[in-house]
Amino acid sequence: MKSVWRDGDRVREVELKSLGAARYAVNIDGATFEVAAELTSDGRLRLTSDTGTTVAEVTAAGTQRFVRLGTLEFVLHREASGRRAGAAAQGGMEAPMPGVITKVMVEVGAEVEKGQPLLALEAMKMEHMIRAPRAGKIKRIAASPGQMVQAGAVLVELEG
Amino acid sequence: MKSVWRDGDRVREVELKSLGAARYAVNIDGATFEVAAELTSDGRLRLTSDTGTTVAEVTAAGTQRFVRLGTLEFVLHREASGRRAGAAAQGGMEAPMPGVITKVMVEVGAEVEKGQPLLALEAMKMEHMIRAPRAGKIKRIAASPGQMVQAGAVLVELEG
Amino acid sequence: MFRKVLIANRGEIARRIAATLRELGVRSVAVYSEADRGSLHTRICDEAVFIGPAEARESYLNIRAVVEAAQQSGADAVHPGFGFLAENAAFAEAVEKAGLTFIGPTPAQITAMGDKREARKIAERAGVPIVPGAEGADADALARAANAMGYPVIIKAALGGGGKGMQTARNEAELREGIEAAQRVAASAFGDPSVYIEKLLEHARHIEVQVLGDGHGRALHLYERDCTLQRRHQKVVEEAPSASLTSDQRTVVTHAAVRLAEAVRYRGAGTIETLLTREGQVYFLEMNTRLQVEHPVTELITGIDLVRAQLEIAATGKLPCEQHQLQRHGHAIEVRLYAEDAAKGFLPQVGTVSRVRWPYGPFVRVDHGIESGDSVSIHYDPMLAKIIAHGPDRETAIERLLAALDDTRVHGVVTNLPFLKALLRAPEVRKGSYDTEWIEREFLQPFAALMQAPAPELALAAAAIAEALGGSNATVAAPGAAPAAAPDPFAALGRWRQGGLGA
Amino acid sequence: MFRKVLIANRGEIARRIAATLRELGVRSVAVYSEADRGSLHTRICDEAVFIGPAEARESYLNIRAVVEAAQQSGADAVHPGFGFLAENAAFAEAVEKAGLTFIGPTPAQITAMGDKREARKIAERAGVPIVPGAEGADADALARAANAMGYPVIIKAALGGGGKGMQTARNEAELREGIEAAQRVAASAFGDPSVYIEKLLEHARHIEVQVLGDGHGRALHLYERDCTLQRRHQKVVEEAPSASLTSDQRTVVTHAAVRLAEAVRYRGAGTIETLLTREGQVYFLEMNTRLQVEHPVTELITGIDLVRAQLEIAATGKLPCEQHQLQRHGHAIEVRLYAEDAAKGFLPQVGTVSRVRWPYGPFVRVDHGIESGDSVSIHYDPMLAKIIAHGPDRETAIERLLAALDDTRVHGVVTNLPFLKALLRAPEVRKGSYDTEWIEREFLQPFAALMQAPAPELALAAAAIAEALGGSNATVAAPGAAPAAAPDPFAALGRWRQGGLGA
Repeated sequence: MKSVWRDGDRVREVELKSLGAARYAVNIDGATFEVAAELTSDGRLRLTSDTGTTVAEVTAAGTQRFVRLGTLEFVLHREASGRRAGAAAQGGMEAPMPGVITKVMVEVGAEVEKGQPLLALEAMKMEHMIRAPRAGKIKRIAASPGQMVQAGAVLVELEG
Repeated sequence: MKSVWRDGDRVREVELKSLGAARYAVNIDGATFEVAAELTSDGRLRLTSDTGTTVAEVTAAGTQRFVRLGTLEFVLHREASGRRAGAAAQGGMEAPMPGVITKVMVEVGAEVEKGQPLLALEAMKMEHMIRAPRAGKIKRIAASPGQMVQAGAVLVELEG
Repeated sequence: MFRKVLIANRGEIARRIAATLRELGVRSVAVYSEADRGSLHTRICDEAVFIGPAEARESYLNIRAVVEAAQQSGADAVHPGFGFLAENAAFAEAVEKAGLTFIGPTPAQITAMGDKREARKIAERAGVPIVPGAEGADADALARAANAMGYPVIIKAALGGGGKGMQTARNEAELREGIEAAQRVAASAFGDPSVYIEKLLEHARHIEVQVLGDGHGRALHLYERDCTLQRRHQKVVEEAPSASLTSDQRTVVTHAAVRLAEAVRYRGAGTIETLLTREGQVYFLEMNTRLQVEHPVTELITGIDLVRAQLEIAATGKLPCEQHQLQRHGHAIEVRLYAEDAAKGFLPQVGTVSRVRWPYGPFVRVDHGIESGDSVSIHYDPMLAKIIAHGPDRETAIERLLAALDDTRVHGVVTNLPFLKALLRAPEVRKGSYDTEWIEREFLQPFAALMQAPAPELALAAAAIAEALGGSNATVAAPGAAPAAAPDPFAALGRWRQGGLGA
Repeated sequence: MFRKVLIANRGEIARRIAATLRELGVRSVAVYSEADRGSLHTRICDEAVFIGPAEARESYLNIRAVVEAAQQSGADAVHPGFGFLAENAAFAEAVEKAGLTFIGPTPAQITAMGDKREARKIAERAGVPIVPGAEGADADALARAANAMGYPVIIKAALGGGGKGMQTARNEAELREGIEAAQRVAASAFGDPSVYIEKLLEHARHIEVQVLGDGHGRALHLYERDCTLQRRHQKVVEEAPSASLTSDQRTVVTHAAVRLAEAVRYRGAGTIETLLTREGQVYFLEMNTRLQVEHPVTELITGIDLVRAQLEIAATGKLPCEQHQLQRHGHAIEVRLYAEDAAKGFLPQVGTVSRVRWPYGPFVRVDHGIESGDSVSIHYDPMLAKIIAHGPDRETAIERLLAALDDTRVHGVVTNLPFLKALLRAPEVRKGSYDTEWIEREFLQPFAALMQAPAPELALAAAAIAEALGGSNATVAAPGAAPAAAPDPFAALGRWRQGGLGA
């Protein structure tokens, strides 16, 4: 079984092959290792590899997976299979969280530089500046002051 | 809807009549009062009667009902409809909890006095003495030393 | 310091010890029986090792299984907690033979103090007065001794502790019945039927002194605890300091405790239990060679982590501080929350604790061993939690503890929560005017009567309506918006809600 | 004392206040918006009143709705907590006009101190040195003033507080952009766009003094707190006492604070915030006329319940004790756990906190406002909890806090837990060698780099296997039984696990 995970800015592929008896061959980014996995009575995951045994705890929340290993916490994102890694590079043009647009600083057609402030978004009593991820020309602005936007909503499109 | 509840040594009957709009006429042991009941979004029960509003919390565990009213806690037992109140009066001849019989102090046919020790039961590292609830003659002994018994198991029967 | 410590215990005390190990960066290893698979203490330790069937004798009391678990896990030390093998010299010896450190006193010290008859002799030699008593297996001889010293007397297991098997006898018939019962419990619980008797000092208070010894002849005390509120010789409320000790008496009893600990070159944490009579005389009762259930009240008033002190003494032989550096601050009080029906002779309860809410408060500490969904089994002690409050004075600490108990919810298993609340509301407890027999003598009967009062009609209505609505599983409770100036629906329950019992 | 108090707040501080009310036997009334239906603070109060839509302006900031709720519930006093209406003089006035007691200072005191420009003048008159600064609506004039005093400067909302809207400017372009942004936030958050600028004192520490005034001209201080560890002018770690104050400096700053509080006949709890420069000079920053988020560290070292003190001053005008009766014990340190992505510019996070485990330890306090299943909404401050540890010294308190953070699990929403852990493990923090700009100047970049390291393969394997087993919902975590002498699976993560950042 293949799955694609976003780990910060990285996209990582995991291939899981059942070897029977609750053992798996795990291939991550090309390297393979074996893990024995036991689901404990209280729902934890006991993983034994050649480096020892660890009990993990995994909680799903939407596409996020909160993974606790010992006292360490990691957050991974499950990508829909086939999703291209490049999509995330647009980041910064989407609303990072739900909020209200308080200011629009550019107009369609304007040439902007990398890092230039485009929009201000207020949420949780803090102002967040949306900046251009790269130089380019504003193709579309999908937000106006006072407008409430959802997380992930595309606010500005850039061309060039 | 009629229900029978054991409240300590008492057996109490509750008759609930829906008056619509989440209002009920409640008859308890012959006296009637009205209650408006609202199930809150987090599953609590908000009860309004002519004495005010209280939010109750009810947890079922077998036939037990743990009822919290404000900071007060009550435990009621739901009786199967039709169960006779008299049955509980035998109390004391049944194992009060699971455990091991450590001593049998009487024989079948013996005349015993009220309060006389009949059996010793050990559970949770404590010894519990089973005593005669009234004077009478031992009709049957259903336990022997070393035997493991379940809660509610009849240990001794008394006649006369 | 150690690298990895196995905790040879379960429940709240295993969790308590694990918290300090985490703080010191020491890996913790839990052990668990079949009945404790997945239970809280296994979930919070770094590792967990299965040691056998549910029966304690086959698991938590199984020396071989526990020592093997320690070796298998690579632990370099073992903390026994309290109960189970904590005062078992053979266990301490087996741990040391396996090349591991036993976090506690030497096997010889455990043996000496574990035989309460021997301990009395040691105390006497150290100049600590002991209660008149007699020992031996011959019931006739004990009866003669009891007649000579005068009833009432207490029968105690020679190798016992924690009140288990203790019986009070007010006449010869009770004495003979009590000796037999105590011998049975002693044989079953401690593996030795020996008992001894002591004159029951009536109207006395239970005062105990926490000591720490370095094993080389130096010891210090961490003041006293007052555990006078007992039922059937089992402590239910513990506090520090004692409200009934004069400053001079405090000096006498703490110095005697240090003298005793130094005389035996005591190693680790221990408690010297004494009785304070109405006349102000202090008598030695016994010494417990382990951490005590009620250790949190001492921790709160001194700021000393007793588990950390135990670990440091075991690892380095060093006491946490000098006697003169120790200060105490305010007053701390603890209750033991048990799964038991207090109104029915404290009958232990088993089942699943389906819904729990532990209390919160800025000066409240909760040492618990269960969470919602955990079960209480027949196999072990039914203590669910200790709830402890700290305050500048006794009155404030009690108020805080009561507020915490009002904020506590345990549904699914009957607990002694109503008993504890009524106890802390009793005027005698507020005034501090009670003795070790007071609960049984004066409190239990009115409490039982109170518990027999019918439940308010609203409780029955709530149960019936919850059923009608298709779920008896309403969640957390909190009274809702009351109309302005509405009469308090609990006013009719005045004795319960306001002054409580005896008000 | 009051009979019933309405808590005009939500989350952990509402729960905190309710705990003290319960202790005093005072009924508590919660208020809640549409978004907070059934949330924790409504569950633990005695009553709960609905006050409006999710938007704070329509509910928690809606003076009329809150005052009506107080009247409707029959409350005789209102506690504002912090944030929302806590420093709103119009609210305090409306509460008093409704015939209820406002638990806090007088409306005039709130107004005077709420205008930070006015507060600077009061401090100056009381003989407390103030930081050089300038005020006015004219950006050009401010720019000239900034040029005169020299960059960097800070732009602050005149009626602000809690770091909201604060902007640092290192040159005129940043100043002009910052003034605009600050004015927008100020207008939105405080209803007034006025801002002022202050010279940024570099390499300074944030020291604040907790005071209590009786409203009749008497005040006492409860020592200082050190809140130097800030990011974007928002405190993340707070402790008491300050490790960087000399005894003489402590005397100077606490006496100045008392002088200021007495000069204005201050009523209730307040905090005088100051900056301590590298040269040892103390400058007044502002006075907060309310309970502070970080009040628990003061409570732990003094044993004084600050909420209780507020209630008693409001009810009786009496301070809890005399200055000479106050003692402090040990060291306390707090972290603020936020739903925010620290590695992505502290971006606030929203969602459902599906699984929470709050830490346990004998000297650990957790003030939290959520439980498993509760949600974090866009509408309010994303602080989930404060985790506080107390110990005999700073080193022990930090160790305890770190152990508590390792014992904390919040799944479902990204939190700043990794940030807090890395911060407390940084050698600079352990040594106490940092200033208010240190996090941004030296810590953030290596932290972000650390967070960009790939997750260990085992984490990916766990996620994939959990999915393959049909449930990504494994419950509480704890490492299981490791084979004896097996290599630590986390060894490869050394920087994370051991010394942490910078080790």
